[in-house]
Amino acid sequence: MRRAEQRSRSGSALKGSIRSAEASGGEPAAVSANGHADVEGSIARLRQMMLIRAFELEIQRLFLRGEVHGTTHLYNGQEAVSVGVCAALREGDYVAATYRSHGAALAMGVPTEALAAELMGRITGVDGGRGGSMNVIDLQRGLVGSFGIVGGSIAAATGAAMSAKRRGGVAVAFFGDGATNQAYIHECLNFAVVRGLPVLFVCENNLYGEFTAMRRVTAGGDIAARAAAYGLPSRKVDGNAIPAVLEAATEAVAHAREREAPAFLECLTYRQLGHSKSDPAKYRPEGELESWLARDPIELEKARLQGELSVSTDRIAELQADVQRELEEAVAAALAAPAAAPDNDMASEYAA
Amino acid sequence: MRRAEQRSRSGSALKGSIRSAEASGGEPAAVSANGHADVEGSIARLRQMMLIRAFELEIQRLFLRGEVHGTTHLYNGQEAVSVGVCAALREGDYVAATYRSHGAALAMGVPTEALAAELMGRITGVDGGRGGSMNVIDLQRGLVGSFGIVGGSIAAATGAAMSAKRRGGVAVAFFGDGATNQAYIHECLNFAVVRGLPVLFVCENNLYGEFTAMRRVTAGGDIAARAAAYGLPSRKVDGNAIPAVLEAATEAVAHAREREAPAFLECLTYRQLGHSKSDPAKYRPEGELESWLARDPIELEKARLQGELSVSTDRIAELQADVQRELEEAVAAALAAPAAAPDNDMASEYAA
Amino acid sequence: MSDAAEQLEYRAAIAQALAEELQRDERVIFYGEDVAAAGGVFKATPGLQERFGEERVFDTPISELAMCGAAFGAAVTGLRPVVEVMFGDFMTLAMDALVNQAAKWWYLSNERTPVPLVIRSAVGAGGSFGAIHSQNPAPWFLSVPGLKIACPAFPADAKSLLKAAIRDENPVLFFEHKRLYSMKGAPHLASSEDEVEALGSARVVRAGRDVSIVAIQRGVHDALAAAEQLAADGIEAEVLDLRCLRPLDLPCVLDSLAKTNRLLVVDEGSALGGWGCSVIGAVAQHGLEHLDDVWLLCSPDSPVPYSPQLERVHLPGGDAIASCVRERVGTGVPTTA
Amino acid sequence: MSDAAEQLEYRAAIAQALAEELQRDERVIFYGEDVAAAGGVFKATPGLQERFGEERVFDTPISELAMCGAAFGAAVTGLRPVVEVMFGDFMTLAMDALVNQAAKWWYLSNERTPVPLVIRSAVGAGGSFGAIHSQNPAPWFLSVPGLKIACPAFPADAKSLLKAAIRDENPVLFFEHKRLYSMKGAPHLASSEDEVEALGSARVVRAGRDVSIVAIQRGVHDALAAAEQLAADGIEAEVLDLRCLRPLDLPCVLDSLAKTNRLLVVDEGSALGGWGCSVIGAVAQHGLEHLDDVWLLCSPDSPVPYSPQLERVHLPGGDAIASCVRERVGTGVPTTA
Ligand SMILES: Cc1ncc(C[n+]2csc(CCOP(=O)(O)OP(=O)(O)O)c2C)c(N)n1
Ligand SMILES: Cc1ncc(C[n+]2csc(CCOP(=O)(O)OP(=O)(O)O)c2C)c(N)n1
Ligand SMILES: [Mg+2]
Ligand SMILES: [Mg+2]
Repeated sequence: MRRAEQRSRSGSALKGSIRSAEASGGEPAAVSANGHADVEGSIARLRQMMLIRAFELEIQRLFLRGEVHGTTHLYNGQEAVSVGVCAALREGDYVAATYRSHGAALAMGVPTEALAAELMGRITGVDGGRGGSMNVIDLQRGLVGSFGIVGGSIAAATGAAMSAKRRGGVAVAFFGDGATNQAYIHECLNFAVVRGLPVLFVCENNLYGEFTAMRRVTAGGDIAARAAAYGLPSRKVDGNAIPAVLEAATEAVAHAREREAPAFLECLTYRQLGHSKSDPAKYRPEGELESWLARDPIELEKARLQGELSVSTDRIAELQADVQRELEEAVAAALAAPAAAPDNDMASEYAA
Repeated sequence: MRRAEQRSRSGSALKGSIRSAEASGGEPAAVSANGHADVEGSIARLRQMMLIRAFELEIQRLFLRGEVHGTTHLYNGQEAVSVGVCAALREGDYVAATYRSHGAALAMGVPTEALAAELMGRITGVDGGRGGSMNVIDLQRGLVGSFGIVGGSIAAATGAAMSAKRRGGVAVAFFGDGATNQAYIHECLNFAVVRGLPVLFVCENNLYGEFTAMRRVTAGGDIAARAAAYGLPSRKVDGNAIPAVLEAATEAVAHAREREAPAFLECLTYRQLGHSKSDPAKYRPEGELESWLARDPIELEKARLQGELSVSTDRIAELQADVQRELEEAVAAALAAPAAAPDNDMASEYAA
Repeated sequence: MSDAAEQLEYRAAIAQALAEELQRDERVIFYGEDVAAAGGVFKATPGLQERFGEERVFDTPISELAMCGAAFGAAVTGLRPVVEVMFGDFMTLAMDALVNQAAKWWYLSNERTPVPLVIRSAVGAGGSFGAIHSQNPAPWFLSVPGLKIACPAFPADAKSLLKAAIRDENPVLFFEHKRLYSMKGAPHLASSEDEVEALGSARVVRAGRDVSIVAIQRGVHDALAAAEQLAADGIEAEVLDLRCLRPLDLPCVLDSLAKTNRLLVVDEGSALGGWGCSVIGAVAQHGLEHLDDVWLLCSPDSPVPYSPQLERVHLPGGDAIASCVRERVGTGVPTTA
Repeated sequence: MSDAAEQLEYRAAIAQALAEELQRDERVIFYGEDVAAAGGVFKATPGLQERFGEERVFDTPISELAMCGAAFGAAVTGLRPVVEVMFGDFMTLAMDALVNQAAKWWYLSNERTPVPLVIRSAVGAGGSFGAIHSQNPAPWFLSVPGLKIACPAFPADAKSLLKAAIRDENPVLFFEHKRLYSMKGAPHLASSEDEVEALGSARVVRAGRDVSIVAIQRGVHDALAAAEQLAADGIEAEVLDLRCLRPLDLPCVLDSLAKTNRLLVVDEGSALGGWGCSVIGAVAQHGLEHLDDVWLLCSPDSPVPYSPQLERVHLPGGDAIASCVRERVGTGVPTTA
């Protein structure tokens, strides 16, 4: 059978989707109902960020070993955005992501093994090896897809919001700063406002579109302000601080869900690596990378947990080890799986 | 030969393009250099508006008589916009218009006869009868074209501005309120700002896109404000008051020409007839049409000339008679011309 | 054929199909520019908003890309959107959502995620609408795996194929020819009122032995008119209405050819790269042994002219069909099988 | 062929053609996403901005529609824009400007206004780039009168055809196959260094008498490899490189067929509606008498898969060409003329 085996979603309480309805069974919140800091939630989100980071580093190695093909667009440095936003979602909500989507996919609960296997072209890949890094799709987990076309995620989420609206759900579009100069964002912002659609537009402003600095190609220079002109709530947040992202996303998602109306979030962040696997990113001004590494979202959150929330160093080390174990098992399983093969790929052109 | 005969641009000083470099040989201005009101210029512009109005009414009749085919989108009520804007242009500047373009075509100097003949499918049509009402093209007179695709005029003018920039020229895009929700406007506003292109974006906000009220489909509701978010000068003017349009356009054109940068103008106006020849426009709220007819741009300008500028009633009546004569001659000549015929239409697919 | 009282107008067939499917399935929604309050510029969709409410039937901004992209997003998440793109020429603006998303998701999701959406659009020339309101967009999409393309010629087919398209689990482009909206015909061709034609089957609309004329949309009626003329000359033309271009019912064409050995394809568009050229290419690959003669009647290599005189000559019509058949087949000469 | 030192790399051919035309004609400008400062994601355009300045060679926002629409506006007003659309798959977003404007203006202006623009784009599969970065957009545009489509297979043609495209007065889509950028070959095929090939002429790249293999881009090299294999079996294949799809050099194909009577078309895309299917359709119309056998080797009806294993089987390659020819022609059997 060519269909990817349906994977169990059980296992470690911390594994899988970061959505709060699953992680804690309750409402999404940076601060729990009784006003106390949500320590376990924060730890789950930190773990998720650590997993994404470890995953990306592993994919880089696997690419060099010839196990991952074509190209990849890694997410290092932006983890707080998808983890923070997805943590504000519930079961039944949707996410549409870009080609830089491993973070969003993992945050939505795509199993690590199934994602790794997809990138390695294995039959156990979440899409049977047909999609690859730029085309990860998993509707069962609310991932409408990863979109190879800049801006494609935006319309997909807008449409998913038409469905979600009937069930009290919301849809999130992730996209980059570069996508804000292209057709989809404009038509969809307008469409979503006019139609009253519960969609959250999340711009991950990582300062670059490929090799081009955002400020060189973005008229007006203020993405959130451009969005605000369509008459929807629009905020800019520190995309490297997961509490800030979670707070803003929670507010925006609540707005979308309750008012049946869109909201816009610009998350200021940084792409720590080159655009894709072939880009050494030499065009960055000196010191820029370093100053952003000093604000690495994972390190920031670790420090906050250890400081503000008094989480022990041991607990964090344990998390890291746990993540590493999960990843190693997942990659080993993916590597052991058979390659997607035409025998297993009796494609039928149409759905029946 | 299939090419349209090159028409003479001489004749009555008042005939042809309303561009000031031709009409008066001087700089475009509502107020002349010495600070006195530009009476003759105002009269020329009033005449141009009257000609456009008379032309549209005649086209309506010709349509009913079966001499004009397909469909037409008439300009009645919006004359002050294209006449006011084109009066701010010079020889060598460009205009790209919509399918509602008879006004812009006449204002740019397309001969009345050639335009009428085009709409009647005559061989003497400005495009030999190949284009028709929605596709009037006359680059020789700076008319990049009429665009049947909503928004198409916007990119065309943006590109024309790349050419014009080399020669100190500017390009104007005319488009409707409905076009501001579509892809072209967004990408081109951004592109023009980023590239420093001398293009003037003129939105003719006539309150409707086809049968749909602008406010029902325009998020935020404020077109000029949406444009301003791209960081370019953006103004709203009374599109039925030609002095206001001319003043704003003159300022915007000067900005575009001197700073090599775009500007945006939203002209508030009203489409006095239905969207196209088949639309009785029953969807308009009661009294709306009447209130706008009371602010008819031609009547307003007549009143101003007769009042403020002390132009005599006789002079105005003369103008009207002159316009009528020009139109009748043009239509008679067009009617007398042979229909475009395949014998004369040995189309070659490619330019050599 | 039934009498005039029972005749169904093409535009009414569209409205009925939409109404019945909206009624039948809550998941169906319908939107487009001026389709709801005004009932469509071709008056094919009046009354639907009143009946089904403005959450399910609504007017949109002029945003073809968002409309079709959102339809994709809605389709993969459980709705069954039907979108009107007013003129087929405007499909250029929505192409990305249809080609790079809608057509791809079934395969890329490893056949887990169907994409049940329909894009309706008015296509074709003949009304002096000029070059940018007269094209048939089918060739732009014909090569795209995962899409279906329907192009009904008769009111009954317009209804049953639109119903089938809405029930289909795949993205369907549904092209309505402008010169057919006012045409009337029998309300059903299928055996029972309720029947919905499967997408992808052609139909022999006139039997004949001397030449097979393959057409779609308005061309079918032109071919039928020509066949009448030709019959008077003793030439019996078989007329095939493809009804769908993708999937293409090649067996139906080959069956006819096995009998006639001569193929004329009538395509309103131009020669190279058109659907007609492709049908001939498919026939040559799979039925070369049946082919004694094959030709294409189509438009010259130019955009569609505005002037009615030019447009009339530009388009292939019934007379042109009849005369080229006479020329190629000869008058009243029996076929050599 | 010249020795390695004189070999021209395909991507260098692109850069040279652009540099020479930018140098030759002030009206030529070149822009796209990351083409200027970075020299292009396929490294085909390095150094041009330094040499010609940022008014003539520049990076743009990610705005394919504005880029191509503005190219149209610039072309009709005196410039000669060359635009890079990074991947052919993204042409969907720019289609309106190209089909509804650029392709129409020459005709609509009554043949007064030429539209000299070039859209360069990297196309084709074979690098595990997945379904949305591997398509060949030619079929989407093939039916559009007024457009030209070039698709060079060799470095020398890449250079001379790009120069020709830039000098052409019409909108030209110039498709560069991703698997050719690193290919090296003779620096010119034309008779003099300065010569610029006219768009629309095919070339026989290998003479043979038993079967004509028609291909473009990467497929030409696969066909040549297959022809070597076949020669060992006593089958002499003639290999034709179309070089342009529109205008199509049908006479060249028919000449070859008059000799071989057998036609194989190799098309990386899928069957129905592809350029290969259209070429066969054109041949059937105009050269049926030459056709003893005709078939198409192409991809299955699905998007391009990501997995290298799946993609390898998906695409027609040299071995598949050789084996289908052996099967259809027989081994070492002399042709029946
Ligand atoms: C329509 C389209 N144009 C161009 C590309 C090529 N491309 C891929 S990613 C990219 C940059 C996108 O930048 P941004 O939106 O900021 O996202 P980021 O990569 O920074 O996450 C470009 C130009 C594409 N995939 N789609
Ligand atoms: C891309 C596109 N979509 C739809 C249409 C059909 N259409 C023609 S005019 C029009 C309304 C345009 O409204 P607006 O921009 O306000 O201009 P107005 O007609 O009021 O001058 C529409 C929807 C079109 N021509 N092009
Ligand atoms: Mg970015
Ligand atoms: Mg309007």
